[in-house]
Amino acid sequence: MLNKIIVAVQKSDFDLDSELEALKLKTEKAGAVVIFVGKVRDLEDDNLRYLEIESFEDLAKNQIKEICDDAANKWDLELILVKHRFGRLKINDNIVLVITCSKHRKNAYEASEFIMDYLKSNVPFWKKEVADKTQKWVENS
Amino acid sequence: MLNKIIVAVQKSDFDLDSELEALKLKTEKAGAVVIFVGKVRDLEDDNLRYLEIESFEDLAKNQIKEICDDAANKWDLELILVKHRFGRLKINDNIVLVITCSKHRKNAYEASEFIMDYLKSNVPFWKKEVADKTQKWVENS
Amino acid sequence: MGKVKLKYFSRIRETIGKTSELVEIKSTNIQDLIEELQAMGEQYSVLKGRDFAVYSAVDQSIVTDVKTSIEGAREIAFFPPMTGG
Amino acid sequence: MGKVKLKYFSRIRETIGKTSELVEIKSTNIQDLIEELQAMGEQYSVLKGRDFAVYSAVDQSIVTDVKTSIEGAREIAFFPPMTGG
Repeated sequence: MLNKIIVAVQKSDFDLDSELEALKLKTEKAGAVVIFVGKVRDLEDDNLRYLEIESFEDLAKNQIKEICDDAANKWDLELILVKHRFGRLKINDNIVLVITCSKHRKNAYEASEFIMDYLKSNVPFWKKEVADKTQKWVENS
Repeated sequence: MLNKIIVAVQKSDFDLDSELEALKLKTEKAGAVVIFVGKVRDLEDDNLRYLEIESFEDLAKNQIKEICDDAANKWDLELILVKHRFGRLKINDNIVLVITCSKHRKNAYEASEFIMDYLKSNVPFWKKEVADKTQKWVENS
Repeated sequence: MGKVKLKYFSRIRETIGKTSELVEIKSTNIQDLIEELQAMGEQYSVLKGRDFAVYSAVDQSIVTDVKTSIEGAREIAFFPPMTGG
Repeated sequence: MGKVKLKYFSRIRETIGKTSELVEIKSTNIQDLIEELQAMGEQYSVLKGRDFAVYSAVDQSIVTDVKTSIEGAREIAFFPPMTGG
């Protein structure tokens, strides 16, 4: 069974290379690493000045842990890491990092998508887009 | 249409953070980045000493470009990057990097899996596992 | 019931104008609590969820049924649909 | 036909014992070429694909039909199933 679940809700940025190096030490028998990075994107019809992400920190962390446990039960994985940022972010800043590592890449892909789907609507974060002409809370489509 | 396809067949390693920073400059309107890293894994029942990857370099590069073109036609993507290494690699060394970037994450995930499926059996690389007790060419299962 | 800490997030926080407050309540479920809070001012009508769905979390556990008991709860949070990721 | 550069990879390279060679050939398709090469030695029987599928690439284009013409080709590569990724 998987015992390597790493979850963080944080203001600070993350560093891909050091995350990858750290996970490698724990997953010598796994060859597939799927990394999802969600980043702040510019708007279609306005210039984004910044994205403000509000979070209910403790609950968010617990909710993410739960979904990681679910994923660990559903797929054969060596490691799951989820880090979600909050606070004021600019275009191209990283928002979320999801890493899944497995022997067979299909498991890593499926678990990564599963975690991201869940993160979108079941973890207490709220995003406000502050642009030149408009300012609005993002709604799930 | 997508005009950002980056392909390399190389001996040298790649650096995730600098790849991510470089792609961000070209994808300001996209929020989803899916990164697949294939790494050398240890064997189940023997100790891997090294993995030797042989390549038919020019053909490999062309085959990868073709699959990237296919992916670009199938999915709405902002950028595709594929770097595949050859030569002698040790446990946990990176083998392949596939990055897909899109507005909607589903496209990035699907394109990434599609590219990896194709890479496994349609691009001229061959892997030989050299371990303590055995030495054998990897076969596709 | 006694004193409960209420927390507000996102659009609800903005409308009510506070991130949290300590309130003496009588209600024993979420639905009744929302009604009870209406007496505290016009701005609390946002909790009725007419413009967008309103979620709540009782002692850090997300509640989907508004009839869920809140007896003994120490913290109740209200928030609009989550938009993480 | 004339002179063609033959390239061998992986297990085929190991069996034949060369990475490439320049050979004068008469055949006009892959299938005939493999037969023709048998005269050069026992080790070329690996190209018949009895132990594993043998792929070829004519002037850097992977060929799936062994009847494909190789007239005018300058480089023909032989290799086992690919195992990239």
